[in-house]
Amino acid sequence: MTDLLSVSDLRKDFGGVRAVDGVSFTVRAGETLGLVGESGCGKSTTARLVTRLLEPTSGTVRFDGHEISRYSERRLRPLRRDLQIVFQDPIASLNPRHTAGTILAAPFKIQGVRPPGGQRAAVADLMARVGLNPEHYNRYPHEFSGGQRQRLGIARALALRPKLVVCDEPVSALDASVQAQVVNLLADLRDEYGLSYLFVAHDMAVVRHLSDRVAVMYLGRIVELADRDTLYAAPRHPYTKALLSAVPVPDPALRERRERVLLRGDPPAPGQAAVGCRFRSRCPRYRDDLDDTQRDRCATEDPQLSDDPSGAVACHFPSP
Amino acid sequence: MLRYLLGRIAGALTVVVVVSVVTFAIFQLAPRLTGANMAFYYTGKATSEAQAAAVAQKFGFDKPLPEQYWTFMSGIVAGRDLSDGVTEVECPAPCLGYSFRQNRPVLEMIGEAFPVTLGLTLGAAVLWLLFGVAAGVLSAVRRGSVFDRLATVVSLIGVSVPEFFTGMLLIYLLTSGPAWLRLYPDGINYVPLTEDPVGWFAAMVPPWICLALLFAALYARLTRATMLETMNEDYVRTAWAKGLPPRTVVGRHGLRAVLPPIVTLVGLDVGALLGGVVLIETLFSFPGLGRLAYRAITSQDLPVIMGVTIVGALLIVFANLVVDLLYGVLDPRVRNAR
Amino acid sequence: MTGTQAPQVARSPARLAWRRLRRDRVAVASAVVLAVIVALSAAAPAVCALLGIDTERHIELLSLDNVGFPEGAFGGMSADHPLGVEPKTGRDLLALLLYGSRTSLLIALGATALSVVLGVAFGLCAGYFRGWVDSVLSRTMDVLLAFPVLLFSIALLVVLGSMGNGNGLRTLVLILVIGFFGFPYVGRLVRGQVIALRQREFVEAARALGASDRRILGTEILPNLVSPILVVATLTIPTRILAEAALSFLGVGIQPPGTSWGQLLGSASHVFTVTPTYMLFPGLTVVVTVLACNLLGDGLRDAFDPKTN
Amino acid sequence: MRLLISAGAVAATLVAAAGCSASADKDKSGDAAGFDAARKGVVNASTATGGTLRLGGTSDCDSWDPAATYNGFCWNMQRLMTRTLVASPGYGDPARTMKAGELVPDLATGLGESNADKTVWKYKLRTGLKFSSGAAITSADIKYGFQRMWATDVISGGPAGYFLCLLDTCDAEGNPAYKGPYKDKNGGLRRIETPDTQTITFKLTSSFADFDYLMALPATAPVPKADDSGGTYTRKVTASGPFVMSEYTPGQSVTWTRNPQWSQDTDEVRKPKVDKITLTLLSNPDDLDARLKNGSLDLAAGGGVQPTFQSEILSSTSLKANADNPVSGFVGLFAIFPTAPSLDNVHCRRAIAYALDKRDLLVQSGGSFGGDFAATLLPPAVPGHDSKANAYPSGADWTGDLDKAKQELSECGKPDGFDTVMAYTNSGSDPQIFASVQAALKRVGIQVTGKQQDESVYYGSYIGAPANVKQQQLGIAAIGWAPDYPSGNGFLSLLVDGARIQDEGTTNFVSVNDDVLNGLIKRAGTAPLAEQAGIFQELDKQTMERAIYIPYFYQKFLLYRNPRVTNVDLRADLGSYDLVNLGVSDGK
Repeated sequence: MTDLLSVSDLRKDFGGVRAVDGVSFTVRAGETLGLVGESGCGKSTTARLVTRLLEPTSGTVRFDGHEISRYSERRLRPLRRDLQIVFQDPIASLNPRHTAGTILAAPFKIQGVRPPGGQRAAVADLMARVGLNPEHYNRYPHEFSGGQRQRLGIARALALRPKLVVCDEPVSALDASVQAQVVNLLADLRDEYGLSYLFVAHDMAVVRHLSDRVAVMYLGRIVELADRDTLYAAPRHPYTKALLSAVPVPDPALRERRERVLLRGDPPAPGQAAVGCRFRSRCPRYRDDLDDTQRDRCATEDPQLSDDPSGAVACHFPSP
Repeated sequence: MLRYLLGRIAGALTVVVVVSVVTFAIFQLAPRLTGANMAFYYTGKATSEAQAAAVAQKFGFDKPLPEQYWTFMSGIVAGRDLSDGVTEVECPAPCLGYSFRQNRPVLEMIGEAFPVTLGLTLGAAVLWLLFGVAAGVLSAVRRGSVFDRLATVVSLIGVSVPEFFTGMLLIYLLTSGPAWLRLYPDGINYVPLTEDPVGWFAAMVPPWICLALLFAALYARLTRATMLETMNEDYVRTAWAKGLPPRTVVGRHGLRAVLPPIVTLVGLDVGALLGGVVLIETLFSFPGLGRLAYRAITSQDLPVIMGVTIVGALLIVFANLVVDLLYGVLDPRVRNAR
Repeated sequence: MTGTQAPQVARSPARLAWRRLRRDRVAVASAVVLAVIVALSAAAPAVCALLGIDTERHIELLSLDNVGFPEGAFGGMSADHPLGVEPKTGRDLLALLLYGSRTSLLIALGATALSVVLGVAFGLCAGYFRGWVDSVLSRTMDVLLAFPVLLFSIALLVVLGSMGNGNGLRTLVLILVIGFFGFPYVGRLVRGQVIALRQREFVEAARALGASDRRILGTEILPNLVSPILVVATLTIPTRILAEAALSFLGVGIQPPGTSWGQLLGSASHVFTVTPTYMLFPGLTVVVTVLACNLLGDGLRDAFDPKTN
Repeated sequence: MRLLISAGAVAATLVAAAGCSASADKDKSGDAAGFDAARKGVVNASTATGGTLRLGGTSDCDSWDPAATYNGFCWNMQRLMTRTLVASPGYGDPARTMKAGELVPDLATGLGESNADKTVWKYKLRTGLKFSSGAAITSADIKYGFQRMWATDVISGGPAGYFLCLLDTCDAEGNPAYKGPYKDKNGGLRRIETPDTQTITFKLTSSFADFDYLMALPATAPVPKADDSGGTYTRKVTASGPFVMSEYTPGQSVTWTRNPQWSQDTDEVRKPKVDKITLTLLSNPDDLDARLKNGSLDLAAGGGVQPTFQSEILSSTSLKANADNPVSGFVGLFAIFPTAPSLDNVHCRRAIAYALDKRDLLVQSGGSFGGDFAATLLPPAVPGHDSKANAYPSGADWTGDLDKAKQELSECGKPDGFDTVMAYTNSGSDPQIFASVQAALKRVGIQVTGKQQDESVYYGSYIGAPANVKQQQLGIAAIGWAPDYPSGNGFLSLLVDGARIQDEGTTNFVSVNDDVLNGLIKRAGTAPLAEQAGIFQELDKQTMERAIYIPYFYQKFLLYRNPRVTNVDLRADLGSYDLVNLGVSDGK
């Protein structure tokens, strides 16, 4: 498998606060990479950096053979056909003054694409594809339900048959009942069109459903990156463990057995120069399991993501 | 904080300089465009050719405009000697020019007119703040009540009536109207505060009412809207839910949110009014800055026009600056953001 | 969110606003009043002909002994001249009001259009591009807001007005001066709206599709500005009406024999203690028009943005 | 041409009527002498002395230097402190009758003695005359006062134009050789001789029968060389009259107190009563009216009341009894330029004369109390005025004779009318006058467009420059014209004298150079005063026949006097009260 997207040492500062701090990962063709973390960890920023909606402070983004992190908007334009994004908020991401038809026709207009059979047919086809009634062509976003709106957002992203779709928390604003439908739609579409996803979410369960591999972010860094099954079965970073322990488990028996990992303490204040492991203030292992020498290492040395093909982790003392 | 302060002051000075340059340029270029006699504009006399030449020489009309501007501005600091071609006069620093029509330094005229405008503006501001904010708060608290509806209607009418129309109606009713309303049978005549405080107050009341009606209406609308917005905020709902007495909720949360926009607006409005309450002063013939400027403009007394326009801009900018600084002191976010 | 059965006809936001507006009785009444005023002034010649009045001088109705004030009570009110006649010229006040409305409304609308065009252009650019473009444009607007505008307008009008004759030029100058000094208010508002809009995700979505700045401004942002612009324009018209009235009142705007509401009020300011009706009717016309505009503007705002009240 | 007193009755500046109440009918105490009483005789004659006369004005004098003022109200004020060789009479005598253009000796013992061709004029001074400085007034002081007028670089604005070439040889461009006492090193103006301290002789460059009138202009007042401060003399004038300026705050107030050096024995013109006179300057004419009404001021120093107060006075018998309505001397007239298209034909000019609506024009100028209908150029106060003449009758109600106008139009070959341009200033009621002309001429198909011009350049370089008049194709110009002294020479000749056509600043606005008119002017130059009236009457008639100037009204002032003021009399030449003789009844 080739690397469709390759991100290396990506950084983004917002007025002295480093939102993304040296993130590296790859998305292979046909693969879905999940990116999880608490809100504010920099995962949405990463999604926008990758799609060049934000300018990276440093680092490279290589997409489909192009190093796009310094591309001008003009050079980027043809590549955008292959690189699309689905936003979190289906209300905010749809122009309230445009009808569904206008919204879905925009990709063709902007990219100057003449779909066979005409725009209107293409739009109707798209609507049908994502499970919308093509007769609702003239409706405005506010006349659709939340789930329908997100389907519109997805349809727009898929209009030009991109290679990679960045999904920025596509279901977190939806009702739980609708979430599953949209996730299933995304899965179906991936299979049908052979898409790759960079799937950003804070919900471990949703990520698990879709992803081939999963990257866990904490405070602008990836702290663990592994195959889905590996990660969910045996999380190595204490933070990953904590996240997983918060996932509701439907089986009460299982819930009984599982240990609850509670995060205590506060993350370091933003902008504060970080020395050592930035997770240690909340790390249960640091608090409970380590001796003073070990703690000393955590306090002085910044753990780097290990280069392990089966699962990389940025922790001095990961779980086995 | 110091950087913020210096930045704001520098910005304000820039504005004043820009305003003075534009004013100067317009009044220098205008007589040339209309082909009018420059010496006449400066001295207001039907000058002979020799006299006009003497004036032109004294004022340096032949010199490039930037140099003339510099002479004018440095005169503010150093004072200058001027002449209408007949009489040499000394215009001591700070010299804003000399009106040969009135035979007085412009600054002296402004100094005399300013207290009138100050009295008008401040008195009216007290009235409109008192009534405007009170009506707005009451309206918001008793939203939908008879009072609210009445206040809304009255304030809408208030912002829709030009102050000079209110003024004419008032003057008519108070001086020539029905006998029981004819409180000023001898007319509404301005008296300096130092001469006759009671007479001063009596004369000030009608123009105060005119100005206050307009602005109170504006402020009531603003206060009501801001209050309602704030009352819908979560923290205020929480405060209600906690069962705090209404007075505390309104006072602590509502008024606190209303104050910043009101402070801003008062600063801007008072600044603008100090720069010249032209309509009201002209209508009531109160010898304030606005009427001074208006009369200077219609009689084309150039030095006075320039002086008052620049002082007017200075007052507006100064008021803006005070508001900005108040904000800087009250709200640390502001100074960090800049 | 779900559940409601969507009707077949598409309900665009504008259509929804229109529907809300139609239910607002005050706004509808104001719109009707404004429509009547606009129609009357547009059809002033026809209306005058119908009523049998004109703007000719009727010196015979004036007292030669009393400074040219109209003979008879209430400014010379009679069946022939329902609102009386103008002192010194004997022109029919109603006819003057009708013709004056044309000038006043023309100036108000022209100045508003100029303010809106300039304000939208400045606001769009400042809000969208930010950076030095924003600094330059915003500073320009700040400086304009710090101008003693009324004084400055008076001075400009005295200067420009003396360059030529006739109210045609004066009307144009009034539109330019009033419109120009009014644009920073619109500009600031638009800038704020644009700053808010450009952070919305649908703008990012358009950028992600590779849309140009021009397309984003024109197709994505501008349609969302239509309602605030419409509201601000409606609420700007009255201030422009008042500005024209103020300047003409001071005698630097429209001058006789031309007529406008402000000019009539200005003429009346010499004589209103003798003929109060000459001041009253133009004044009331201004108040009614401005009030109707304000009420309609409020109604429009509520209709477009039902959250605020 | 004398400048119109600023903010007078015809001036329609924006006024606020704050100070006025239309219905305040409360009776003022004091005996009201009745409306227009001062035109018929002296009002409140009294010999009581003492007290302060409180005058009000709306603007400061252009100058208090007698040589530098050209303003009617300032000329009237000069009478308080300066004297001239001769003067227009102040009667102070209830039995007097007014005669137009009468002069009496003042500093001199009699009117001027002249030779046959009116080129040499001789005056003898009274004895015992003194300046406020205590120095005696001699013929040298009078000569020095004259000489100052030639220093036009230092002293300007006065009526020097009458004297510069009359008493000195001028070059082709009209510049005199003498440069005034400040620059001259050769012993002064040779044409004025002072053989002894009491005698002064003027040797003119040309005949001038009206010379006595010139000697009554305040500009000829004596100035002691020792006290002359050049351009700043306006701040401290050495008095020869009964009052001396004791305090002066420019633009705000002036106070005069009695001049102890002045003696009643040497003065037959002035009979001062009060100890002190104050002049308070208020920038708003309505403020002035309000103070007149409430009695805190006694009189306005110049000009009539504003329209609002005027209306109030006329509707209240008690106020009206304290008002007078004299003729101001100003004539409102139109110049009709024969240089304009169509107007080169006299019939087209006459069509305008017939079509004007003089009733409307009078309404614009303040109504029947603001003026009288005018049918001749010479106003009533000037000898030669013919009250019966009316070359272009405007019908019984003065609204114009449209039939006659149309008839003249057909004779002109323009039966449907023509287009023309009218010039007017931006001050006073000029814009209303324009509107009136436009509306009136439209009735016969004459379409008038307006050209407004700033007053500062209007008379000098706009309508006063024939080339400009031609270039702008001006057809009509509004003019306000007043005689400097009550003779056709100081008024009508200026308008039509072919010798006065200049490139700029001409007063012969229509550039008429007609042998008949020039001949009449020449005859008047040497004719005795008694014959002049007839000559000017003929000049008036001839000018009217040519329809180059059309008068429409003689301005009148509505003046209000405080009932406490005594010895109220009017000066026929200025249309103002003779301030110097006024007293106050309560002695305050």
